[in-house]
Amino acid sequence: MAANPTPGTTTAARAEPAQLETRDMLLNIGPAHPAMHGIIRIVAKLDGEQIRSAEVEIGYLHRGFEKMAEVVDYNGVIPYTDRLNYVSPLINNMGYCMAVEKLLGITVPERCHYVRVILSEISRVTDHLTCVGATAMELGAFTVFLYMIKAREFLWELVEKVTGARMTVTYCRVGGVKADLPDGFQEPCRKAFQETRKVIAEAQGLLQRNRIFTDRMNGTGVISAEDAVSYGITGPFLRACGADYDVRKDCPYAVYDRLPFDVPVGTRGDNMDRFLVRMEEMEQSMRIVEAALREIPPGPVLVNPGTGRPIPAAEMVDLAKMGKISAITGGCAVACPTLEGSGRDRHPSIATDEKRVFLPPKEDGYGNIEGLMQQFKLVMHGHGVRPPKGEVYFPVEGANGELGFYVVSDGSGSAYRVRVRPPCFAIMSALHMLLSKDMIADMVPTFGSVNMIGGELDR
Amino acid sequence: MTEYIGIAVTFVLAGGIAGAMVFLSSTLGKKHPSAVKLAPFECGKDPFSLPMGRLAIKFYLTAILFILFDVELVFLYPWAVDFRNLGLVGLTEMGIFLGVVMAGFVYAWDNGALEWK
Amino acid sequence: MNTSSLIESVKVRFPAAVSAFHAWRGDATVVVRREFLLEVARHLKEDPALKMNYLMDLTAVDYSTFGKKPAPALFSSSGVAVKPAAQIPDEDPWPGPPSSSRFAVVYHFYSTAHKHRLRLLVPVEETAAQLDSLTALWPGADWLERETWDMFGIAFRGHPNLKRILMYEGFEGHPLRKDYPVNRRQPLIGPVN
Amino acid sequence: MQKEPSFLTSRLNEAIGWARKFSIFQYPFVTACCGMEYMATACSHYDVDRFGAGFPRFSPRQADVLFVVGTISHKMAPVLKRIYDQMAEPKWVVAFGVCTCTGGFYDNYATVMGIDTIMPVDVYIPGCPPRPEMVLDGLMKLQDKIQDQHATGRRPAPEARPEILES
Repeated sequence: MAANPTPGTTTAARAEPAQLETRDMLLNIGPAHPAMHGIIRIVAKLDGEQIRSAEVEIGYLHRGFEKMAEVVDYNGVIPYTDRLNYVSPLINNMGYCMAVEKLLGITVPERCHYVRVILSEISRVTDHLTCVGATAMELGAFTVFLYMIKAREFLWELVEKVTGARMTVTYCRVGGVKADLPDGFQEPCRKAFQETRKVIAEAQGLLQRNRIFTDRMNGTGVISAEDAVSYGITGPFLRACGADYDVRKDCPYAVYDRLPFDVPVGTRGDNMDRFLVRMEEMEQSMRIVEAALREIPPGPVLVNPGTGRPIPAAEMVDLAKMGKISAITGGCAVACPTLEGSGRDRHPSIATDEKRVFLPPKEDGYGNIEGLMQQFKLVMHGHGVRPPKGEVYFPVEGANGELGFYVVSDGSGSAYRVRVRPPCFAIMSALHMLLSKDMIADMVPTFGSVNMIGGELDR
Repeated sequence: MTEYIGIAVTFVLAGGIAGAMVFLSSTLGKKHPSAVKLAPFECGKDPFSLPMGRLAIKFYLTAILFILFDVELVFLYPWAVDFRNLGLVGLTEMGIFLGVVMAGFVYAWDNGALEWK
Repeated sequence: MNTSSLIESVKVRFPAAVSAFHAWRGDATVVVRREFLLEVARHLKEDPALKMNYLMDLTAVDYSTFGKKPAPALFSSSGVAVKPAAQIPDEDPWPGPPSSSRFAVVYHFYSTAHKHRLRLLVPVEETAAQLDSLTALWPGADWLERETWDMFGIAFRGHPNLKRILMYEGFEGHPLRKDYPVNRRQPLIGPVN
Repeated sequence: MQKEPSFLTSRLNEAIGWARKFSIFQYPFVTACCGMEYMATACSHYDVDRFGAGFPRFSPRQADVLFVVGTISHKMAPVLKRIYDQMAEPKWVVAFGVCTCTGGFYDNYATVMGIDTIMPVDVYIPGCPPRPEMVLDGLMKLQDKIQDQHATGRRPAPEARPEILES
């Protein structure tokens, strides 16, 4: 490589001077690097400023999700799925739960589909906000990052109103969701979207005609649609190259076929197109949520609220323990409304009626023996949800692309094998191609627009 | 003679502040050198090779261009201090000087010295 | 093409290769013998009727302890054994693991043109855990195969650089095998203080 | 025996502690989901800059406090140890999130069960992820620790770890 110029060439002929060979520098853009989101190591062979070739090393956040999924029971895996793509956790929840429901062969009620779609789309908006914000920050636009995280706070408050947690929500259950939307959910949702749209407009204004941003994003990290498909790339990254594959449109699940939305598709397949596709997708996701909120079937269906005089549930249990059966006969348990799973009237609209899969409403669980047995059978170790033997693959449109769950069951209480098809794994395998022949400074916008999430990539 | 006092004061002040900072940081934050701490920081991994050996000529070219236009600025300062007294003569002289340097800049730009390729 | 005609077209084209097939829960699945993998994959990619331009996912399943896990009886400590509730009855039961061999490598294909999916199961013995690599047909298979090698120890002939991708170099064993205990740690840095 | 802290040195220690306390340069060693909560804490809504700790420095040379945010796997442990060693004294370590305190619910072959097995930790912030208010509380506890730390870097003895009751 380092060909020394032949010594003794005294008079350099007027012809092209002998090209002095420079040795390529191996630079380690390692795991502890701000632009590498902390857990990717790129060994770049540099010719001055240009990356000649890049080798990507991952696995720094491998936490053994698939091994833990074989240890805990079906509903116990859900907290682990939150932490796969922790920027849009609800989509992972829904994906896993729908896969297990397909394995069980049960369907959830109409309203539950709508609730899942609403929360998935809100989660998708928070993902795109974080991705675009982080990319802009790494290119120097720190203000846009602050605005986008502010907008994400509004949406996280919305998610917290429904699920109780901001990010690690564990909201979905096999066969339904933990709790219904709070009453009057439209109003805070409308306000949050109004704020978010304002922030997106500001960011658009700040970035769209910003010379530095456009110069660094245009023409860098280019990939053609064929290469993208051959690497298995899906999601906004693929749609920026021109191929319009979206799982919500091509293999619709839940109620996506009834909701109006468009799929933005780019043309050049460079970083700017990915930025524009993500900005447009945020608008489409909010449009889906608003349409879903208009069409959602009514929540509380008045089921026979149990005859007899209401007794607070805890008191009923204490009386039963003390053997005062006479005091509780003819009474019906009333659970406190904020207790998870309470609200017998809302229960049939958000959970499947299959007794062996979903917990009974707390009133039944405390109130009568059937509910108590059903709850007991589902909670005891090794029992819980016991799907039939089988294998199933269920694809969902994650924030970075097709997020598939392949679940194999051997009929026991815990899954035999849970495999996650991580969308950003395919994009990262094409990263070495995206980076080569670009400048070292172009690696930052390219890696930012890949939107690599460690939990999902290394599982 | 008196106008040089100003310069002396600035030197003393500058030297004092710089010295104080160095002294304070060395006394308050004691140095505890260790092998790992002295190794170059390359994102938590061992660096492959310290960048000896020949580097691309582009770096050198860019550095030279920067120095050229930086030094040119130095000549503007004395003119800028009292350009009113120098009047038209000073303006034309500085115009010629800047014109020559700009010609050099245009030549460099045209020859692609600023692009990286 | 719906699932049955999909399976039919593959079966007709490769009668010797296909050892079993099923369409449980609507997922078209074909079990192919190890030697025919490359041919079938090439056919899936190039045949205009199938046009599987996506290798969506590639993974493996270790069937060594399938169905052998003891179902925990209720109150086992107090001696009272109550059999857990019966499984939810299933009208067309799943035909069981692809074959008696320990591993089964699972390929998921998708065609954007025809919008259909196919799952290919390739049984692999533990002793000769080797398959042909599909990186020639789909470059995306490169990392997927490295991960399957890392997690299960199934090698892929013709793979450009088959080395660990998730675990670190000094790690012995393949963690996702059923015989690897969940918390056997091989720490690089032991406790310091 | 350490002589009785005279008026001058104790005043000096207090002044230095106060200065260090409100100018924390943090190295955010972000790996996993807690990073999202770190972003929320560092940004305008919960604003860690009010405590003087808003300036992230991505080089161990210029950082005082190492915020270890997110799960540390065995593959990442050597990198973390090297970053910690390359930081200049006086330095502090904050374990942000339960995965760094005890390994969280990833009790398997891949995860370091608590970074205090590989480096001394000053403040533990539990939570998965900890809410921004918890993070700010942890930061204030760190600031108290920095306040009453002597200029020489000697730290008050850590409180005894509660003994594990043999069940």
